[in-house]
Amino acid sequence: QTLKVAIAANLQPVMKALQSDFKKKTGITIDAISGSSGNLSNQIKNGAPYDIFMSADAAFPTMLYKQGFSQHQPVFYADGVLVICGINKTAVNNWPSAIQTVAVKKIAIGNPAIAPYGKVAKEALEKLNLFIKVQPKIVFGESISQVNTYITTGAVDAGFTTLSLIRDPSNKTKLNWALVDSKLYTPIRQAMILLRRAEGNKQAIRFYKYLTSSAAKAIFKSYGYHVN
Amino acid sequence: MIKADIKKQLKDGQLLHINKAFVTGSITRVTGPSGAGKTTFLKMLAGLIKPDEGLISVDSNEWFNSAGSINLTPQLRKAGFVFQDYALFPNMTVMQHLKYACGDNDWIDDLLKIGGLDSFTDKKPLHLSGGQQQRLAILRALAIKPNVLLMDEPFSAIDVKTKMKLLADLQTLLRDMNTTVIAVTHNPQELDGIATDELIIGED
Amino acid sequence: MIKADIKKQLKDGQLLHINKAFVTGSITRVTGPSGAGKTTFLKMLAGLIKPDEGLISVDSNEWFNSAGSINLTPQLRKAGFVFQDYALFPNMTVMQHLKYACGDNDWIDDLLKIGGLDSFTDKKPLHLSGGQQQRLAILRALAIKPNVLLMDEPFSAIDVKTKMKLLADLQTLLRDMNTTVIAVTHNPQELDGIATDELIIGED
Amino acid sequence: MDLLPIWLTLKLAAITTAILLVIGVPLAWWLSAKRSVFKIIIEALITMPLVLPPSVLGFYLLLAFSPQNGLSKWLHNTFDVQLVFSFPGLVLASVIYSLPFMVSPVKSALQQLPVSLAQASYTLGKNPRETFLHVQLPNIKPSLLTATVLTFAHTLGEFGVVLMIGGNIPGVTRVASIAVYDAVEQMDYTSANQYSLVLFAITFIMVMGVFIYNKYQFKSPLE
Amino acid sequence: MDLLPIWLTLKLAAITTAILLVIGVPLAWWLSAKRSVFKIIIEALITMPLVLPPSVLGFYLLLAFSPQNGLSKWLHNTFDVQLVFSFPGLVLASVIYSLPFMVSPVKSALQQLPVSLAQASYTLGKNPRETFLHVQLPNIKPSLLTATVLTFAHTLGEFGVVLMIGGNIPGVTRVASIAVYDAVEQMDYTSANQYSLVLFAITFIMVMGVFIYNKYQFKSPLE
Ligand SMILES: Nc1ncnc2c1ncn2[C@@H]1O[C@H](COP(=O)(O)OP(=O)(O)OP(=O)(O)O)[C@@H](O)[C@H]1O
Ligand SMILES: Nc1ncnc2c1ncn2[C@@H]1O[C@H](COP(=O)(O)OP(=O)(O)OP(=O)(O)O)[C@@H](O)[C@H]1O
Ligand code: MOO
Ligand SMILES: [Mg+2]
Ligand SMILES: [Mg+2]
Repeated sequence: QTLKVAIAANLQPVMKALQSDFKKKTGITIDAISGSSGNLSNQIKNGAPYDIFMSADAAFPTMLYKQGFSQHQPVFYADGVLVICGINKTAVNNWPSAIQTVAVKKIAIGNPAIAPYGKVAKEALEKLNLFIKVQPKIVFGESISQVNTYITTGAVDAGFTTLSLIRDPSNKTKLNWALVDSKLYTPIRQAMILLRRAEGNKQAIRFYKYLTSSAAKAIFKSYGYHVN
Repeated sequence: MIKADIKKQLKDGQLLHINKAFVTGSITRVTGPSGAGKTTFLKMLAGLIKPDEGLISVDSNEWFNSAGSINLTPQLRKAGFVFQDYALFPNMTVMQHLKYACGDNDWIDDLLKIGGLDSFTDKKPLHLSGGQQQRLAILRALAIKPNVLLMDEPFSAIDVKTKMKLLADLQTLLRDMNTTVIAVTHNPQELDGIATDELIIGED
Repeated sequence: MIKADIKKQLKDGQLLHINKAFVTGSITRVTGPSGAGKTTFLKMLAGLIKPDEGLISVDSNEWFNSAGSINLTPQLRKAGFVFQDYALFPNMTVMQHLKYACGDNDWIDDLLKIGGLDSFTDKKPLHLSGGQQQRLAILRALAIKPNVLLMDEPFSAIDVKTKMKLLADLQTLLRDMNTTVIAVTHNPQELDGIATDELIIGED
Repeated sequence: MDLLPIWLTLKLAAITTAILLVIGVPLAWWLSAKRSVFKIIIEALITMPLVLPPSVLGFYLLLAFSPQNGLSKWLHNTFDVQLVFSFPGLVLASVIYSLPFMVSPVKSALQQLPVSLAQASYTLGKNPRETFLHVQLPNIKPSLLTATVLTFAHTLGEFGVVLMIGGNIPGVTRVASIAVYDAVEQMDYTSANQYSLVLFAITFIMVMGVFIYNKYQFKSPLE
Repeated sequence: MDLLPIWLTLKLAAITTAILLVIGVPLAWWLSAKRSVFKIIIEALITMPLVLPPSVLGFYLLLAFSPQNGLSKWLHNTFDVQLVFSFPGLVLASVIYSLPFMVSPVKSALQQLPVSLAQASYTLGKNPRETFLHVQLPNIKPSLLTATVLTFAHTLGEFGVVLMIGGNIPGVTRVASIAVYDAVEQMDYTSANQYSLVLFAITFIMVMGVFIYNKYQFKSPLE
């Protein structure tokens, strides 16, 4: 039986690289199940058979740990970076003023309640006192993946997403993007837990350990994440 | 004078060929075994089924001519038609049936009296007996004062006493209107003494 | 001897009350206007419609008794029934109809000859003419060799010539089996000289 | 419980049903008449939303509605109508999605009317339109009611397509089915349960109502 | 394109259809006979999945299937069967979800058979079971075929419920409709398009097939 790793949607690009690197090193195949961190937590609560949960924050894994879904404290594996991104330049160059213009009709952010990247996007907008102003333009993605879909299909003019989307070599859509000033949002400290059912599963533990190895760190870094 | 010389390939494989002239004002009884094509013949006259080839003419008007590609719609032929299954409109009362067909209220009153339906004007078909339904079907066909009246088993559900009275009244009416009648019946004695002509379909 | 004294409130409001005895081996003609309750009466005899109250007995057996709460199922009564709409099984050939009803192949062959259907054994109802369908309905009812044969307008679709031949054959057969026959008909002349008794329903 | 999604859903269902009555009933009439291979293809296409995954429909609608798309761009520039993430977009999607619920029952009811009914009307000199309005339509009322109620209820239940093209905007595209999903994802089972009960109650009462009405109504001999 | 989701979907649809033939047809028969208020309630409940949002159904199934739940816990401990995020769970959900597609058409077809057919069989001494098997069932074959094909196709298209109780596990619960959604979310529009086309082709061919068959078949006089 293959390992099942539940990954926060922002990890989708980097996970492909992690999977193949791990496979090369150990021969172990991993199935990645992606969703918003909240959605995956809900699934785990209701019995989803996942071995490891890689969240986009620390809150969801901590909640699961407290509820007894893991015997180990959550572990940080990377810090995420928030970007604003769109197909056209107009929306991202000097984005705080650009998104207030009529040229920008729709802005996508992740659903703040379940997608940590959405939560920080909202925070950044609020810090700039922009959230109320642009609220009529905001559409909510179910996860950061859906935000990415909305961006790359051009359904929205701009969206707040992860830097790893930009660094994803398999993404062929030409995107314009800008970093969101890290002072505008609480650091995205991404944590993971080894779930109860993987207790004693050597392969799972191996991957769990691998994720904090220097090899994995290098990969995370190349996708724009901060690691220490 | 109605002239029909038409051919139709029936679905069961038989070829129906009818060649007959009907004198204006005559009453023709059509008989023949079940499935011979009696209903099909009436419907071809009314324009509801298209013959494969041939000619139908009424006085000097051509209703159908396969050679000249003439095929009048049923709306233009306006033949009175009494359907074998009555084809009453379930949503309409007796009165609404007749008003749908014609706007002449005096004529409607006359018809209701002849059919003995004057006390049932606000009843829908579901609440009429089989015989009353059949009489309504006849009245509706007459409401448009047709030159040609095609009737498919028009008296099958009417008991003998009622039938005799109805036939007597109808006969006067049809004579006054000089209507040409073609009536299908299973019962060979029916219309004895009333029919002036006979057509037998499919008897071997 | 079949005795029936039953009451039924019809859906149209009339009360149907029938009190009549049928001698074993007799042939009773049932007539009456459309909607009077002829079909309902036959179905009550067969156990397909439950009377509101009364008694039905066949010789010394009670089929229905509202006082004693007796109501035999149609399966137990096994009355031969010829339905007004034939009620043939569209999925079965002529032969399959008869085999479904009985296992006696010789009897089936006899029936097929009497009904003139011996060359149609592998045809389904859709490919039979109206008259052939009606004959099949009669044969199917006879296949179970019923003591009581209930027929609802059994000859309406059969042309006169065929009917005469069929009737003659049936008469001998029914006499041999000593079957009690109750037959509904619209045509008051039908069964003249064959019926030995008469029941009129709902004539005012 | 926030009632906005419920209202929005009812509004969406009402508008969709109204539109489908206007376009679906004539379409059903057209389909009920003499059949051709072309009509069968059209009919199969109309049936597709009944069986096609909403994610497939949602995917294609997302592509079609995106302002990058030529037609959508033109709509946007000319009429200032945006389809993606908008209520009009949901209406259009719902019309496509619920089309078979209106067309199929009405079509089969029309086909089950004895042909002699229309023929009788023709011999009285009435054209097909008069015949449809005065004879055919009044005699399929129960089917029309069933189709209307099921269309409404089915639109209430629309989920997958809205999930893909709606964007979960409160008051605009956040319909009740999405609100349930959203609440479940947030592990807010109390709200999920409340929304679910409301939706269940509305749809159950409607379905029961139609069934009971169809049972006790004045039964036309045609059904 | 990964073909696993397609196979999984076909397997799910086949198993669901088989189960529904076994339980849906007798259920339809029971419902087609003399109606009572109790039967109308059952019938309305069976119809609910047709109109209820998949998210509502998914939510309740999630609660029912969750290992926290007593029955599920017992099932899990006794038979080692887990329903949530598992293939058996999807089968159960699909059976509920597609039930009306099997039951409704079969039920109405049975009700449209003239009562005299069954009555004729009874007077020949045959009991209701024999009558059902030899007389009623063979005469509703086209409706049975339509119901079977639509049930199969509708199960192929199941999305919302699977999204909530399936969890997108490759080879287990990642059916084609989910694969499309997933591919779209991963911005892998080529795969999304391929899956969509395959699903569209399969369902369209099936629906067309039934329609054409029903048009050209030997027409029973009963329909
Ligand atoms: N539009 C049509 N085109 C070709 N054949 C048809 C058409 N309509 C009916 N038929 C076929 O014509 C044959 C004769 O049917 P028709 O109803 O005319 O018989 P009928 O003489 O009226 O019988 P009955 O006495 O039972 O009413 C049947 O086999 C029928 O299937
Ligand atoms: N199960 C039933 N219970 C009560 N009334 C019934 C039942 N079945 C039919 N009826 C009603 O009984 C009345 C008589 O119908 P029936 O079919 O017995 O008439 P009929 O004499 O056979 O007429 P026809 O000559 O037209 O065949 C009708 O009004 C019908 O609605
Ligand atoms: O990666 Mo997230 O959990 O969709 O913000
Ligand atoms: Mg005829
Ligand atoms: Mg009768």
